[in-house]
Parts: sequence; C-alpha cells; structure tokens
Amino acid sequence: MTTNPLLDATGVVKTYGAVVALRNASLSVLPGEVHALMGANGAGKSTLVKILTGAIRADAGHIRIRGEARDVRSPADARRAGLLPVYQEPSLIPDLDVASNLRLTDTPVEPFRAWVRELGIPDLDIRETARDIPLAVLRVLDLARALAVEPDVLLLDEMTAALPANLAEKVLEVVRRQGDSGRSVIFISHRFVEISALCDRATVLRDGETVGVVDIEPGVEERIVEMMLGARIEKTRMAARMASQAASPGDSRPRLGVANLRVGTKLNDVSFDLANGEVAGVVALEGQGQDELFAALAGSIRPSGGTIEVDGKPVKFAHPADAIRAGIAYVPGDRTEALTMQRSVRENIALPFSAALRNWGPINMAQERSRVVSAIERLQIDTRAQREVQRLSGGNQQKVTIARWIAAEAQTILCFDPTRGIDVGTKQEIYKLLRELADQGKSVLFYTSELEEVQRVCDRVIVIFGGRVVDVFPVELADEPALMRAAYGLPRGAKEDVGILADIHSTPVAKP
Amino acid sequence: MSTTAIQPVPSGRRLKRFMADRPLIPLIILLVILVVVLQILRPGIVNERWLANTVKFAIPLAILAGCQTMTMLTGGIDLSVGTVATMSAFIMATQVVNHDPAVAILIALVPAVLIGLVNGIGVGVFRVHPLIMTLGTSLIGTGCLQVYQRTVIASGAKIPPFLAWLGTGLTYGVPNALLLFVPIAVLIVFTLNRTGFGRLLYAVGDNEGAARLSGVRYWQVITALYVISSVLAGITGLLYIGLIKAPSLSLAEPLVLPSVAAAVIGGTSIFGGRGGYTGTIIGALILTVLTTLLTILQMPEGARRILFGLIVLFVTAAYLRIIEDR
Amino acid sequence: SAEAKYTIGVSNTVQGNGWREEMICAIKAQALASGEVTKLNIAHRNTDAAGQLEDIRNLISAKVNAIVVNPADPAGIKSALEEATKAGIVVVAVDQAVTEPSAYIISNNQEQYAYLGAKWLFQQLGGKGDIVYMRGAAGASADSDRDKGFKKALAEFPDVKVVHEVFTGWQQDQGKQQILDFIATGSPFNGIWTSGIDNVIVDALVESQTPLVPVVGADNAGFVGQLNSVEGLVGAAVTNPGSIGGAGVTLALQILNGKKPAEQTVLVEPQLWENVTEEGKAKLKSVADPSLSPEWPVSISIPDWTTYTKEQIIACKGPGE
Amino acid sequence: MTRLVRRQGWVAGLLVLFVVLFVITKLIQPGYGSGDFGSLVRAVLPYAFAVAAQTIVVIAGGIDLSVGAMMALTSVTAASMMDGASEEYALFVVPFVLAMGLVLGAVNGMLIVVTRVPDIVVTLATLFVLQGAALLVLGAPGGAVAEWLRATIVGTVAIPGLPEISAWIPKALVLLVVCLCIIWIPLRRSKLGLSIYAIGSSELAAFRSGVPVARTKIIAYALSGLFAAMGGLALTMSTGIGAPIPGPYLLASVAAVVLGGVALGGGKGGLLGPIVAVFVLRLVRTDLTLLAIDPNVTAIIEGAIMVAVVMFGAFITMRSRSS
Ligand SMILES: Nc1ncnc2c1ncn2[C@@H]1O[C@H](COP(=O)(O)OP(=O)(O)OP(=O)(O)O)[C@@H](O)[C@H]1O
Ligand SMILES: Nc1ncnc2c1ncn2[C@@H]1O[C@H](COP(=O)(O)OP(=O)(O)OP(=O)(O)O)[C@@H](O)[C@H]1O
Ligand SMILES: [Mg+2]
Ligand SMILES: [Mg+2]
Repeated sequence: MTTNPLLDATGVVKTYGAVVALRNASLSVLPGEVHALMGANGAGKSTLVKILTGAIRADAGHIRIRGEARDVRSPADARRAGLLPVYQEPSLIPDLDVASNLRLTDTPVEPFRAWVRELGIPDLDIRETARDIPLAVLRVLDLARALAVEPDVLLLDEMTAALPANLAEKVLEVVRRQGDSGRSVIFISHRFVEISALCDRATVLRDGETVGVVDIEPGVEERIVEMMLGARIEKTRMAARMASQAASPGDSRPRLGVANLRVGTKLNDVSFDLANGEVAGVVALEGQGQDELFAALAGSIRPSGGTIEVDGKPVKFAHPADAIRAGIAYVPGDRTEALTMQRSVRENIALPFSAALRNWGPINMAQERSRVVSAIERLQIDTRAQREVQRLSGGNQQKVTIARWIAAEAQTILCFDPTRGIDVGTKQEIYKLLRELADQGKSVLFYTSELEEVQRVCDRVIVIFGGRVVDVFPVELADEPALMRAAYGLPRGAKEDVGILADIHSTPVAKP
Repeated sequence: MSTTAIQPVPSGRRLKRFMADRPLIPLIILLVILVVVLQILRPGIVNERWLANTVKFAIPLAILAGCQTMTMLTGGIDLSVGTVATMSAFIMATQVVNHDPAVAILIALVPAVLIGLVNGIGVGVFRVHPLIMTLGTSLIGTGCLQVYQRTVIASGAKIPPFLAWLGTGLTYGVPNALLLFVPIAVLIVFTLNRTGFGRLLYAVGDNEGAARLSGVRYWQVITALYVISSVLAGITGLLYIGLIKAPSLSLAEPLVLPSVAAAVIGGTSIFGGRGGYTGTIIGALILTVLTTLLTILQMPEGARRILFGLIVLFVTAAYLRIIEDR
Repeated sequence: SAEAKYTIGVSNTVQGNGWREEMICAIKAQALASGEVTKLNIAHRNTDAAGQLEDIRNLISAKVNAIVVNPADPAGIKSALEEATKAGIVVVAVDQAVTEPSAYIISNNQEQYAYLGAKWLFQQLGGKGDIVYMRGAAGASADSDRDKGFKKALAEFPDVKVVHEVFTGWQQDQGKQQILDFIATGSPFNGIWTSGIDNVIVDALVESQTPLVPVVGADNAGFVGQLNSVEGLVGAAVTNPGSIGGAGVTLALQILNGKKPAEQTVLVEPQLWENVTEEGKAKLKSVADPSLSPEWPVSISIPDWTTYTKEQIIACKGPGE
Repeated sequence: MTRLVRRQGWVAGLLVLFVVLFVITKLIQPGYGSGDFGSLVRAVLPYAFAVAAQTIVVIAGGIDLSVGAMMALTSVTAASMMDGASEEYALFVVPFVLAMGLVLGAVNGMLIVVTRVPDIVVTLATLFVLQGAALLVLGAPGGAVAEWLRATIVGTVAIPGLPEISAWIPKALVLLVVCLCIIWIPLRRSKLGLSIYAIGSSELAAFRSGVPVARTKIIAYALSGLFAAMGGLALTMSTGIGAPIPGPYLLASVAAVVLGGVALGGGKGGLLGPIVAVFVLRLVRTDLTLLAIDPNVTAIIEGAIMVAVVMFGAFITMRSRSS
C-alpha cells in the first residue's frame, strides 16, 4: 500500500434517535481499485455511502479526498469533488424525461448514450419519462448517468440487486473496466460471485463498525462471512438441495393451474401447474413477461386470455383482494410497492390479516401481536427502528414484505425476487423458510434473478422467454449454465457458454 | 440482529426524545403557555365560565377537524364540511317547524350523506383530487341550499330546545356538548387506532399501491370515509346551530380553514399516513384560545390578523422542531 | 305602463347573508308587481369590485335596459357604470352610494344608521358609560361609513368610552364567541352597539347570565323578536331595509319611463325603534314578524317605493318564474 | 412522446372547449362582439395572474394559500401610494410593488424551507399576515390609480390597416401575454425551470441529483409572489382602487390549476393550460349571466362543471392507463 488513498473516511458516526446506524466506520479507497463494501442487512453500508456523497450529514468523522480534509455538504458538492453515487433507490426525477434528467445534472448526452448502449440497452428513447421506465432499466440509466461524467470514485449501492442476469453481467464488465482505467469504484453487493469476480479489496461493516479490510483472493469468502455475521455464523450453512430431496408432486389436483394465459403482447399462452407443497422457480431475462405473469396471478392486472384455476376451480381476479381470498399472496420485488413506509413494522405485517379483507371492525390486539412477533422472529427482522418501516435498512424492509404473508398464513405465495438486496445470512433463512412452507403443504412460485438460488430452493424451474414458457427443468438439471442458456431461448444441451458467469464457473470459487 | 443499541445520551436529547415519543406533551405545553399568556394579559379571565365557553366553541371545531384528520390520513382533505354542517343546520331549523325534531334531524342528515357519497365516489372511483372534489360539491351544496332557502322563507325557523340545551347548556359548570363530543372523540380515536378501518385509512394514505396488494379496495375505504366525514360534519352543524341559535346560509363556513389548521397543528400530515385525533383536539383548543387572546387584545384589526398568522406559524414550527427526531 | 317591456340586470357581491337575500327577493317581487319587467338578469355571488366589474359588463353584453347594483365599493366599479350609461342603460345603485355621477342612487344612509343607534344608546346611558363596539367586516366600505356615524355620535358624548372594539366580520358565530370571551374577562360594560350581528349577542348575554345591558342592533326579525320578548332587555333596532332593492327597481322603472327624479341621490333615512317608551314598544310589536328568518330585516317594504305584498316578497319569485 | 401528446391534448381540449363556449355565447347573444371580448379579457386579468402564481408553486410541489391576500396587499399598497401622487410617480410604484411581491413571496419560501412546516400551513399563516398588513395599509377600500396605468388595459391595440383584427386584440390581452411570457418562457427553458419541476416531482431525487432544493423552492415562491403582485396591480388598474379584503382568487386559482392539467402533487403541467382554463371559467360565468339563469343555480352549475371536467380528465387517464 504505497499509493495514497483517493478517498479516506475514518471514525464516521451517525445515529437516528435510538438507532445507531454507524458507530465507527472507516473506509479507504485507493486509486484504480474496485473496493467492496460488505455487511449484513442494516450494517450501515447505505448510510455510509450517503454520508460520503453528502446526502446526509454525519454526526462525527473525517473525510479526506486526495489527502485533503473535506466537508461534503450536498450531493452537488460530492459531485464537484469527483464522487458520484448510484443509490440503492433510483434517483432520476420521475416526472422528467431522461433528457431533462441529464440536463439537470449537467450530464453530457453523447457519453451517456454510449454508456447506455454499452450496458446492454440498445434502444433507449431519451424523451421517455422516467416514471414509465422499468426499475431495472432505471438503475442502469442511473449508472450510465454517473459514468458519463467520468467520476474519480463511483459508489454503487447494490447496483446489481434488481437487475436480471444479462444486465448485471454488463454492469460487472463495465465496473471492472473502470478499475482498469485507473478510476475507483466502491461496490456494494450481497453476491459473493460478483465480489470475487470484480473487487480488489473489501471493507466489512458489522453493526455500524468497520471490522476488517481484506484483499479479495480465492477462499477469502469464509473470512468475510465470519466478519460480517459475527455470532450469527453457524446458522448460515446449507448446501444446495439434492435432486433426491425434491418433493414429488404426487397430488393429482394442482394448487394452481394456469392454462394458455395471455396478457397483452407481453405474455403468450403460458401454461403450467403448481402443486401443493412445491416450490416452482421462474427464470427469465429482464422483461420476458415474468412481471405480467406474477401481476396476473396476483389479481393486479387482468389477463386478456386463458384460465387460472385454484384447487381445480376456475377463478377470475378483478382485484388483488380476490386473489388473496383464494389464498394467493404476492410479494413484489420492489419493496416500495409493498410497504407503507411511515407505518410501523407491526402494522405492515398485520395489514392483510388485521384489516384488509372486510375486517373493518375492532382488531384483536393480543392475537395480532403474537402473530406479528412470531413472524418477526421467524424472519429475524431487525426491529430497532420498527416504528417506521422507512427507517429499516433495505434488506430488513424486504423481509417485512414476506413476513406479512407468513403471518397471514397464505396458502400460495408468489415471490418475485425476494432475496434482492438481502445478505447471505438472511438469504439462507429465506431459502429455509420457503422450503419449510413447502413442507407444510404450501405452494410457492419463486422468480429469481440469481440463478444459483434455483437449485437451493426449487423443485422445478419454469423458464420464460419472449412471453412463452420455453422449458421446464427438473431441479437436478437446473445448473446455472443450463438455466442461462434456456433463459436466452437456446435449446437445452446447446454447447456455447453464455456470458461471464460461465467463465466464473470454470474457475474454482468457493461458495459460502 | 434484534439487539437494541443503548448508549449514554445527554439529558437534553433525552428530553427531546421523550417529547418526540409522546407528541401530545409538547402540544399541551404550548396550549398551557397560551392560557398563561392570556391570564397575564387579562388577570382573572381564566375562570370556570371562560373554560366552559372555550370548550363549547372548541367542540364544533374539533369535530370538523376530526373530519379533516381522517381525510388527511388518506392524503385527502374535505373542504365541504363547512357547507355540509351549514346545510344540515339550516335544513333542520327550517324542517323542525313542520316536523318532529327527530324527523327533522333525519331529513337534515340526508344531504350530508349524499354529499359524502358523491365526494367518496369522485375521489375513490374517479380519482378526482379531493381538494377539487370537495370544493366542487361544496359549491353545489351551497347553491342547493340557496335554492332550498327560498322555498322555506315563509315557514320561518326554530331551534329545538334540546339542541340549544346541548349547544349552550352547562351542567355543574360543564358544557353539555361534551355529552356528544366525548363519545365521538372516543369513537374516532378507537377507530383510528384499534380497528381495521383505521388501519386502512393509514395504509391507503401512506401507499395506496401497497394497500391494494394487501387486498384493500381503495374506493370502498374512501367512500366510507367521506360519508363518515360528511355525517360528522352534519352532526356538527346540528350542535353548532344549538350553540349559535341563528340559522344562516354561511353558518359553519368560517370553521373550514381553522379545521384544517387544527389538524395540522395537531401533528397530522396533509400528505397522508401520519397523525392522530388526540393531537387534533388539542390543536382545536389552541386555535380557540388563540382567537380569544386576540379578541381580548386591543389593537387594530390588521395587527390582530398579523399576530394570528405569526402565532399559528410559530406554534406549528415549534411543535415540529420538538417532535422531529433527528 | 301596464305591459311588460324592460329587462333589468342586478349585480350583487355578497351571497348567503339574510339581508342580501331579502334584497334580491325584494327586487324580484317589485319587478313582478310592477308588471313592467319581462326578465331579470341577476348576477349574485361572493366577489370583489373587480368581479362586480365583470358582472356589470356581462349585463351590458346582455343588453339589459337598467342595472340595479349593490356596489362592492363606491369607487371601484366606476368604469363599468360609465360604460353602462354610455350604452344607454339606466344605472341605479342601492344600499350604498357610487362615485359615478351618471348613476342614480337610492340608498340606505349607513352613516346615519350608526349615528342614530349610537346616539340613542349613549343617551340611554345618561351620556356616560363603557361601550362594547361590535363592528362589521374590517375593510368593507359599509363598515367604514358606519364607523364615521358612530364616531360622530361618540364625539357628542365625551364621557362615553369604548372599552372593547371588535370586528364580527358580520358573522354570527364570531360575534357570539367574541362577546362571550369579553364577558369572561369580567370587565364591566354598560352597553353594546352592534352592526347587525345582534340576536346572538342577546343570546350570549342571556346564556351567560350576565346582567342585561342596552343593546342596539338592526331591524332583523330575530332581534326585533327579542326586543319584544326578552325580559329586562332594553334596546333599539335601527332600520336598514333590505327591501331597498325593490325601491331601486321602482326608481329604475320611473327613469326608464321618463320620470327622472329631481336629485341624483335619494337617501332612505333609517328609523329607530326602541322598547323603552310605550310608543316604541307598540311600534316594535306591530313590526315583529316571527315567521321571517331571524336574519331577515322585518322592514320588508318601503312606503312609496315598493308595491309588492308580503306574500310576494316571501315567495321570492321574479317575472317569468 | 405519447405523454407529451397526451398533455398537450388536454390543453388542446380546453382550447376547443373555449371555442365551443364562444360559439354558444354568440348563439345566446348574437351581438356579442369584440368589445365584449375585451370585457372578458379584463375580467380574466386578475384571475390569470392569480392562477400563474398558483401554477408555479404547484409545479414545484407546493401550494400557496396566500395568493389572494398577496394580491390584496399589493393592490392596496399600489392604490394608496398613487393616491394624490403625480402620474409619473406611478413609474416608481409599479416596480416597487412588483419587487414587494417578489420579496414577500421569497419570504414565504424561506419560511417553508427554514421552519420545515408544510407549505399549506405556512401559506395559511401568511394569508392572515398579509391580510392584516393590507388592512393596516388601507382600513377600507380606497386609493387611486394613475390614468396612464388604467389606460394600459382599456381599449385595443391598433394595428395599422387591419381594423377588424385589431378590434379583437384588447390591450389587456397583450399585457397579459407579455407579462406571462417574459417570465415563463425563459424560465421554462432554463435549468432553474427544470429544477422547479424536479423538486415538485420528487424532492429527495432532486436533492440527490444535486438540485439546490431550498434555493429552488424559495425562487418558485418568489416568482409566485411576483405574479400575485401583477394580479394586485391588475386589480388596482381595473377598479381604480385598492381593497383590503381579498377577492375569490384563492379557490379560483386552485380550481383553474387543476382544470388546466397541472397535478396538485407537483412536477407536471404547464402554464398555458391553467390560463386557458381561466378563460373557460370566465366565459361560463358570462354565459350564465347572459342566459339570466337563476343566480342560486349558477353556483350549482359552476360547481358541477368543475367536478365534471376533472372527473372526465380522471376518466380518460384511467382509460389510457388501463389500455
Ligand atoms: N432515516 C432513518 N431513521 C432511523 N434509522 C435509520 C434511518 N436510516 C437508516 N437507519 C438505520 O440505520 C441502520 C443502517 O441502515 P443502512 O440502510 O445503512 O443499512 P445497509 O447496510 O445498507 O443494509 P441493507 O443491506 O439492508 O441495505 C439500520 O439499522 C437502519 O434501520
Ligand atoms: N435528505 C434530504 N432529502 C430531501 N431534501 C433535503 C434533504 N436534505 C436536505 N434537503 C433540502 O435541501 C436543503 C439544503 O440543504 P443543505 O443545507 O444541506 O444545503 P446547502 O448547504 O444550503 O446547499 P446549496 O447551497 O447547494 O443549496 C434543505 O433545506 C432541505 O430542504
Ligand atoms: Mg442499503
Ligand atoms: Mg440491502
């Protein structure tokens, strides 16, 4: 370590009332390095990024940029200092078109366009209003906007979490090249694959404190996990499911039967069954109709054709309430869609069973309390800031969206990327939970953007491409390369490897 | 991970946090300060009779502010409460000439229910902005009242004695109006905190999409809400006419803006999802005491209004500072 | 002049107040009773002088023959009135004067209204005492006219003191709360002058069991009733007839028919009805009308100027309705 | 792109509505001509400025309840300053009053930023303060206006050789267009304008995009104050006096803003829509007067139109969203 750090933060403290978000955080980034910032949900990663970029003010701490002490007072200030963040939540102005968003931040248009193309979106219309753009694309635009001004330090807060594999891959490529061209990147992710493929060093936070800085080298994952989780470590070990463990859906009548389902032009003739006690995975690239499939099953949008049967009886959903009454619960991938942010954890979890379904009268508070508490325990939600869900960290918010349906005892759960932005420890909990639900006879439809999750959780995988079901895998065949190929619409057994994930797999990487 | 971080905190911050957790306390302190100022300016004014008067005038305001609190929780506002209260008061006073008081009251509440229904359907089904919707129905209501008024000029008006008793009477120095208000207040507080409907109001106001995904039918909640708000406004009108005893076509209009202000001073967010009724009640009391304070002060009317505006701003800002936990 | 032939426009800028409603009904009833009016074009809403300019200009566009206007302000609508006269329209201002010289004015004398009542009140107190002065709406021109009259009377009685001055905004609830607040202070007072928010004041005195003091108000049905019936209440009602609107119609029709009045301005002088002398009591008894809305002035007609019956004004129907 | 079309579509729809109403007016009163149109524009003038004042803060995500009171205060100030003063003195009064509006508006904005009290409450408080100040300036309607100022909104602009056309161009219309455009067009094209839309759309996202939120908000309110001062001057110019009690401009401005397609949440819409909406609303009032509709029914009709148009707007957005 002979070079001077580009960015050096020490002793950063931030408290929110009783909650200590950062106790004593430090971070030092060298020129040209891709530096991982790791930590469990609620460890304070996002808070640190916000402080470094002037979005919030720290209570204490020193920040030095290129060796100079500097008080970063606003995002505009950070930008002038060469620090550019992509926050965990999209920060394009929803009602402005992309072009205006660029103008607002003085971003040059041509480099932006070039980056957008580079990041795998060939046909962006910059007159489109940000509100109408899907979340994943929005994240990419946010990144392209940051890249276009050639920042010295790029801070990416869970940039890849909401991205489908194809886009995530491009992002990783681009970030790697940033490091190669002498710029620094602070990279937050819960995916070890990405960290090992990309980063030079990692700073690990636990409970708001920096507990270590390590060089990324083969085998370091175990140490990072140890540092991140501290005492929680022993709970996280769980191997991939073996084929023999897969439940055999012997039931004659499926829980959920979908036949020839169509939604506009996005979804064509989709048919499949979901058995009782089964976890069925759904794998697809961005925008292949999976959103519409889940929305239609959840009663959120009306299909334009086809039938849905629940327990053999045909149903028509005009409103999510109808689906819920049929025992179908939907956990959207974007937690801001699912949560009432100013309300307490308790109210959020209790909403469907205490209030929603025609129960407008008095609430049985004791019963509600015990159900909520058991759901919180089951998902290990960090309840330090439970009076308002918006004060929870991103991952804990995500858990609340699931806890709600555990408490409501929904029979069928549609999970849309439920592990988005969740730390390794909690991810394991969620896998275990989904399996437990299945063992209790419940059915789960599970869309995931992380292909390696499929073999850990699912009994079967449905691959969707271009709005059609292109393949249904038994779990033992659903390794990542195979899924990747199928997701690109290639026939099963094709030889060519697709994308960098294939490369990663050829090098031995220990999994946590 | 569910460990609670406990750290030594300086006592100033601890006091602040204590207040932030119990937002009612700073509000009550503000109210007490106003009363003390009043007592200093006019020694002897704070007596039993004054208290009774203040409560009497604060109650109609507090009920209307309750309508605002509930609608504001859903991100709405109900500007038609003034018109609805006026309509039910006027209609009751004119119908009671020919009908039994109970019948007259029922007749008087019909337009309240209708306006509430129209508001609810407009906001809940057609998604018209509540400000515009309730402003529109209040214009329509006023027009209808004017037309109605002409048909009853000949019949005159009367205030049933029991409404006058309720509105103006005292029992052992305690205003009878509390007989109506206490149950209403308890009901509102209970509804907001302990019933499914209350939860839905908060949920819908905070994130309508999320509420929908949890199975909430927006239009049902909103329609019920605006009907309830209107009926409460109608009841307020009946109480108010008992207090003022002079049916006029603009009886309760002057209460509309203060009712919004009372809810906001009481800590309810106009953007929805946050707030409660107990704060609103204190807010209504603060406004009523403030009005008294300014009436008593001898100064030009212009200066009086300036002072009113400044104090409302100061109280709200001070309150926000105190409860803000940052 | 038996066959109907004229269209008359009306512009009024305060809605929902008993006095103004009576004025509109008087206009309608007189138009009907005269038999000379085919149609009334009434612009009646809550607005300011600029809004009244708009209304008057719309009436000009509608090509009415005459406009009866209750001005929001004496000077503010000058330009539109001038345009009306230029367009050959007869303009009659009621209730308040206007500065436009071509307009005819038939008005209640607001200054005299206040002077008469205040003087009676001060005399009643023996020229000495503490007065509560409950004004109308701050910034309204009728209020400032009345203030002139009140101040004139006050100047004549040096020992009378105003201990409390408030604006009721001509709103019942405000007036009532204000007087109750004042009573609660325990400050002594010997009389109350009101600008027409009167019956709630008497109610407040009665409800709070304060000794009754002399009260001066307007001739509103509610207050007149109280003067007759409330035990121990001494007071006086000063007339301020809303039926002045009917008189305006009569004047407009006279001018249209070529009978111009000698003076451009006709003032209807207020009367004072008190309940101290036998004569006054008898007068009050005779004018009381419990069937009217308490906010309506009881002087629903003006001798020599209106020809409609009580039924007609209460029916509140104009020609063709 | 479709969004743009949709938004302009609403304004176009309003324009069509205005033309239809104009034709109806012609049918009701065949003699309705250029002079009457001039009257209409003069009636529109104060409303238009009030609406402009409201529009800019609504776009910035706020609401300004003090618009009417600000107009009253600036109007009485102008009228009392010009009372008994020379004609030339008005040359000083006009910029003075405009600056006063700008500063008072900025104070509104600063109070919102500093106290962090919601806009609706701060401007409710300043409503009382400004009203009180207006009463202190003039206790009752009064004051005067310079003749030349008055003349700027009376009559028509003479275009040599085209008397028919110039009869239809009242000076008041020219004044309105000039005053609005001189501020709005440069604003709309500037980064400041974008920032105003940005903070209205999402304050957090704007802040994170480096927009100086506080400064932008203060400027938006200052411009609102400036428009309100223009409205106050328009009142004085048309009535020749200043009146301390505010007219019905507050609620009218909110209604016209919404009718004009500006979302009350902020971040969307433009100025043209609300201005056209004002013309529509004034023309409706004219038609009601021309038709000699029962005055008590006019309130019902005006309320119903407002609700119906907004419901219709909501209905089409719902349709276009679901398709
Ligand atoms: N506005 C706030 N008010 C109160 N507490 C807050 C607030 N923002 C963050 N916190 C708390 O600070 C802690 C750190 O949050 P932060 O968002 O930085 O976590 P994170 O490491 O990014 O987690 P994740 O991986 O889940 O996104 C959490 O306990 C959170 O509850
Ligand atoms: N987290 C936040 N979200 C939204 N708005 C914020 C946030 N933090 C601050 N603001 C807004 O930005 C305003 C300015 O903040 P701050 O005082 O940090 O900037 P400043 O030093 O004045 O910067 P500049 O001069 O660039 O405007 C605040 O008054 C507030 O309205
Ligand atoms: Mg985070
Ligand atoms: Mg996270």
